[in-house]
Amino acid sequence: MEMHALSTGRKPRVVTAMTMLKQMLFQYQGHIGAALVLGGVDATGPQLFTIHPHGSTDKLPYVTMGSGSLAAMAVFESGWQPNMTREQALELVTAAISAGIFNDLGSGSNVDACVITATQTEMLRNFVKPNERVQKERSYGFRRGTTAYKKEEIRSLIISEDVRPVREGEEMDTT
Amino acid sequence: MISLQAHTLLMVESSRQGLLSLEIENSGTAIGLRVKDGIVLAVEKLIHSKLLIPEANRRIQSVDKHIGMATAGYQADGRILANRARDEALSYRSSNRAPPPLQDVVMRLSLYVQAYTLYSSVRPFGCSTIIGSLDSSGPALYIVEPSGIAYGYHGAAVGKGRQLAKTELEKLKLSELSTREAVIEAARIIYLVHDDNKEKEFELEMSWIGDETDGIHLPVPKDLLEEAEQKAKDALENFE
Amino acid sequence: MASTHSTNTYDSDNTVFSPQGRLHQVEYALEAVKQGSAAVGLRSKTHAILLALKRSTGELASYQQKMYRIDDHVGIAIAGLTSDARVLSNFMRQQAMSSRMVFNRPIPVNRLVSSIADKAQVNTQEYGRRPYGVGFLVIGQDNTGPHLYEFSPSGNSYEYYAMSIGARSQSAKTYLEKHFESFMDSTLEELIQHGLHALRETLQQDKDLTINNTSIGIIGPASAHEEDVSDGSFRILEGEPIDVFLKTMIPKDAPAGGDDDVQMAE
Amino acid sequence: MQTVDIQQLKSGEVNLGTSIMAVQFKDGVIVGADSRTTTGSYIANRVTDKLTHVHDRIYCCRSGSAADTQAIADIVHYYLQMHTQQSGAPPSVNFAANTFQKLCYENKDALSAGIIVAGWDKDVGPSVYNIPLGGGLFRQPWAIGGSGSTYVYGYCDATYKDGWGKEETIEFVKNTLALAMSRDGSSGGVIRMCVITEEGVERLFVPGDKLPKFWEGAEVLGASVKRSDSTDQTPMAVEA
Amino acid sequence: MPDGSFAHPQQRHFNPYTENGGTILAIAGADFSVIAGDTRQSEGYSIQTRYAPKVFRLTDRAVLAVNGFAADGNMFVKKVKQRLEWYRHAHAKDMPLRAIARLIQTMLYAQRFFPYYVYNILGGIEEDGKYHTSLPSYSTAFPPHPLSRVHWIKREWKCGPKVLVANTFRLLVQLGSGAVYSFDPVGSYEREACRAAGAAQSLVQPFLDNQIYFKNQTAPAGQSHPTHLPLQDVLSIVIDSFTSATERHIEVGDGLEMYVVLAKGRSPQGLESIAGIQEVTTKSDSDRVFVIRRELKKD
Amino acid sequence: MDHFPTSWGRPRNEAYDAFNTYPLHQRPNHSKDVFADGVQRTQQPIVTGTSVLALTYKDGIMMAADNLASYGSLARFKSIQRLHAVGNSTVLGASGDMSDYQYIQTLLDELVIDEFTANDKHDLGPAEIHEYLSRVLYSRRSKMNPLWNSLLVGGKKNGKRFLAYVDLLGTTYSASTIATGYGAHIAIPLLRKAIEGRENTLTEAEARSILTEAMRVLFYRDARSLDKFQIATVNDEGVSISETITLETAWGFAEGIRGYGAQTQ
Repeated sequence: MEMHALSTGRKPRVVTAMTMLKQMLFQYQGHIGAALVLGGVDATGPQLFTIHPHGSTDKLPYVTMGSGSLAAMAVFESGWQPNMTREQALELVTAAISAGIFNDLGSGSNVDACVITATQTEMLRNFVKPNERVQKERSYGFRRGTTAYKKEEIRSLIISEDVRPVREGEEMDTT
Repeated sequence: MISLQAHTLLMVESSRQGLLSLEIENSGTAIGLRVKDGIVLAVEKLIHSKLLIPEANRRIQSVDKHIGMATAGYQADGRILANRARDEALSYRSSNRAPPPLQDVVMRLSLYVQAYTLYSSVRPFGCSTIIGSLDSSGPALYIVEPSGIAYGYHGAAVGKGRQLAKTELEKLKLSELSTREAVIEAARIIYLVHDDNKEKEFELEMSWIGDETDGIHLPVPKDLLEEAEQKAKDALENFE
Repeated sequence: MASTHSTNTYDSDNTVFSPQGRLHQVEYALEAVKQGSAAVGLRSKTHAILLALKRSTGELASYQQKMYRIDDHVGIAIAGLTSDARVLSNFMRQQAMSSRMVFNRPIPVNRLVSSIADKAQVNTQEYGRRPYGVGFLVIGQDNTGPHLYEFSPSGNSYEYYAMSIGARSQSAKTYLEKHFESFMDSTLEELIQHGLHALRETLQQDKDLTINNTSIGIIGPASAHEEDVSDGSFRILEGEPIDVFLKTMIPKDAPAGGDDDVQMAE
Repeated sequence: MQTVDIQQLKSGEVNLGTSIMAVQFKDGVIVGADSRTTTGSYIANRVTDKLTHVHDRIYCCRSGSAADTQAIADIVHYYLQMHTQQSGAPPSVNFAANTFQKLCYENKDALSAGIIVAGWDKDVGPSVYNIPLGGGLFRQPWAIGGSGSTYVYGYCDATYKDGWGKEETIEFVKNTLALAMSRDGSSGGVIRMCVITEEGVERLFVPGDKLPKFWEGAEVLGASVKRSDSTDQTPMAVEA
Repeated sequence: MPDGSFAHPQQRHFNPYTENGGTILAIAGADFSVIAGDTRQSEGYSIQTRYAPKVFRLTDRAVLAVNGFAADGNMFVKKVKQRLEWYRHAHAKDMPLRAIARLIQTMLYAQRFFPYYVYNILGGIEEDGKYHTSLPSYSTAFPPHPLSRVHWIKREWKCGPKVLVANTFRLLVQLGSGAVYSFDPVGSYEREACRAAGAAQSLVQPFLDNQIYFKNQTAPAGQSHPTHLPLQDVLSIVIDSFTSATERHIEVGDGLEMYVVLAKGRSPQGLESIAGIQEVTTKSDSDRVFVIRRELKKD
Repeated sequence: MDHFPTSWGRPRNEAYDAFNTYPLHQRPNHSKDVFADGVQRTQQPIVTGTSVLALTYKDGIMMAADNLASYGSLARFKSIQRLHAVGNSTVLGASGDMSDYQYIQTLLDELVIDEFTANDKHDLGPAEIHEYLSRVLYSRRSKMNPLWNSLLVGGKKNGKRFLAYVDLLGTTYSASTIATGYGAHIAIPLLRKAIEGRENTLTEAEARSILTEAMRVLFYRDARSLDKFQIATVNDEGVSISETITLETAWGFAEGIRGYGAQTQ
């Protein structure tokens, strides 16, 4: 993409990325098991695509992918409206991912989100953390000497050598 | 050794006699009324001990949703016959996917009963059965005798007081009565028949199948039963 | 009763009615029940109980088993042939377990009783079989409350407020008939007391109810003297634990304290 | 017949189960399609646009593997652009169709694609080409394709008439697709249509809740709700 | 049903088994056992229910955990329970633990050629314990039953030439020992101190080997590892096993059920402070069974 | 790990269906089982019904199923009922093979008549019906001749709500909201979010609208579903099964969509 941008001298479009991806995936006939959601904002406005492993694409106002895609799509189908605000959209996306986290075994842990506007991209890593690890009942530190050993051999790894300055006077900086 | 024929006759005959004597001990009269739009069954249930729980030990049983039966005679035999009738009804249902017409059930049941008159290895059933139903072709009422004989009736009576009950039934215009009216008449007849014997205590047990029950065999509701009993008692006083 | 019919052609075959319409084999079976030691059953709104008199064949012999647990909600007391009782009680246990296996529900007590009654009926109708020589009192509880049934080898079964079977059971029955109207509202302790009084009626003159010869079977909530009762399931009390109940009995020679006696004194 | 056999699709591949069609009329052609894309029986996209622009007056309708048909359409789109640049004139529909056919035929083992090409050109006016699964090329006045088409051949044969105008043809396409979508589980969603004439391309849209309605089964459901056999009756009461 | 497949009706193979996820484990202590399982039931990538018990009380001294194909598991438990009921009918007492273990092996092996696809772990109290002479301190939360059978013995101390007869009496109680039996689907079984089975067996068993058997842990010079851990430690290890398995295995989670079986006469001290603990013992004079429930993560 | 008895002694295949990005509805087929020919019969569902949804609410339980029976991908029968009242406190909902479902219906109808003729107030409630069906389905799977259904049994008896699942393998479970088939993937996330923790406060009207919303989403996303469905309710008043309801659907946003990539016209 970077190369493309440099050679055309323009900001790349989302469709361009999408086309490159689908052509590559089609070439590999599904053997690259990548299922992607691609989104971005370019000169033509906000864009959302899905790219399936065999190279087919969809252009839609709301998309889901992965093993939790059915759960997430269910949330979209009952909650999506046209022209949502940033807050509404973020809330809906969080709800959709959460549906996958709690109902699909292939999904879990935290919600990452990414908000892309014409001017900036905001990565919201661990945006929601509904599954914090609990405190363990015991601590499992081991006493020194727990691991058995057959023989003990201590070697010095410090190699000492004599360094003789070539020139007199100035000391070599060895720090 | 008696001949087969003689033996069979003997057994059916003895069964009848058995019936008579057992009735004296155990069970009272049972009647059935086939009227315009339904069936009413009524039983004079003699109470052989006051420790018995009222209404618990029933003599009227359901064979299918729309079929009911009452027996007079040996209680245990009556239960076996009811089980057999249920099996027959259910087998008809599973092969025809439709509620069984009474005639079919009665035919199969009477063959079963008759088979018990054929062999020296078994004894005949010690009970007579009144069986009634209501379906799309209208009401039907039969008596199945221990001999295996089964006839259809408009009014049926078995048991100890059957002669008097029959006389009373014949006085009614059964085909013009509604099921509700028939309940009143049935109660009156049972009270009358019992009064004639005046021995043990008895309990009136009644069931009906009609439009009011949606074609399903159900016990006569408590309020109607009480009304019928009251009217029966009143009628008895006037009669005397 | 057997003596009135002595030996005749209708005796040995249960497939033939006598000219009087009787089945002599069945009546002899009923006689076998009457030979067994007595059992009494009573029922209130909350409880159903059984009491039975255990016999011992001698000093060195243990007392016979008179009661069997069928399931958590059903128990029986027997009078008659113990071996027949074992066959029938095992059949009942099978029925009860199959109900739990197929429907995960305790078998309705009336259906359980009907199932053995139907089994018994077959033995009264077919050649080559003999009727069972045992009678049961069955107590149980289900979603229609506590119940008491009598099962007899004739294939009959009835539900009662109170009933007795076995030797000299008529005396117990007389007691029960006199008092049964008060049973429905009795406490468990009162019910047991009535049961013991009734059972006592079946004893020979010189005998008494003891912790050794008496079994009590209970269904319903625990009394103050019981432990380890969950959901009022069936339990059999024998030995030491029944002492407390035996002590509640009113001595026979003393006035029984009933209203009837007071009225009779007038 | 071009039923798509999913057996030939790779595991997890996205499939255009599809009902597609194209009909030529006096002034142009109308292409139409449903909007359902499935993986197994999951609808991966319910508002797909299966009408793919390959040139100003030439569209194709795609059925089969989404990936394969998209790749083919993209290639043909590229060829036609190149062709226009090189020859300075828009390509004929025949040329476009032949390009499609070549790709489909020469890669038939690797592809599962059933494509209808339709458009308008200066030389022949409106024309419709059908390229079913093996990669043959057939010119037809009307063509249907995709899994849904099998249900509507009879309807098309019985209904289509030569010489229709635009409005009649639109109704025909709309009705045919609605019928196919109502019977084929792999088709559904909305109807998209393009009217391609010399003047230009007009997009038409029928939302999923405004599809033409046909017979949809009895409003009163099966025999299982018959009153006379209802079970909602309380059984006989036992007052213990 | 794939599209168009009716042209060549394809024969679909019926697989009578599935796997419903989850994990179970049991650990035996000196005079107690802990038997635990999570409560998630899943199929493929779906959670069918967040609460389906996998651990069942059989008697007042035996608890069975089953894991694998849920339908087989439930059926198997039901059948074991019915066999135990027959035993009760015949013998008027509960079946001993070792007999239940043998019963389970027989029942499993009977299905050798169409196995119950379940891994069983049986935990409880074995009737082989030592007599214990210290006075157990009963807590007020779980007082001993007044009828519980205790033996009063007169103790004598030899003290030089004199024999002192103590005028104090001490409680003598036979303590059962904690036991765990593990089974494979066709009935191979053995008695162990601890065992994990199910989806996260490969995660939990090495942990138990390390923490219970002290595998790969060298004891400090001159010391040895304890043969049995105290109940509190065992409960902690069980909880940590499940919270960890929940984090690293997708089929484990939602809820945790831990059954604790205490030998008759062993003090339940320490248990009463556990939140939500529930006693499920049916008789007084017997070993005692408790259930502790905990939430696990639900993702 | 693969503990399947039919896989014992065979190489393990960790990477089954490695590229499938959608939930797997089936466990791997061990079609190379050496016993396959001798031991196992094969079968497949022919005329099928899709998901059934159910939930518990304040006064009882509610169940929904659409009116479609499919023949492969053909929408073959569009006005069949997949909800069935059993006695007066239980409702049965079926997905999977419709002929097996009809067989189950006749089994249950016979059972209900048996119970009726017993006349003793011991009629079967939802828990008993479910237990019975579990036995039937499990024993049929054990004979390698399954009844190819996923069934939901719900009801209310003696003030107690009941809702449980049983399928062709005899697998059972119970939860406050359950769905079969695609519903388990698509509807369950919505239902759990709406129901869990609110089982005792949810009103009938709320329950109805939750189910309707879930049915709508299913119609959007399940290629074997129909926009016509029924709702069964079991509460203290007994069982009632609604008339057919037709879903309202939204498609407006689709009008502006062009192509699948760069296309704009």
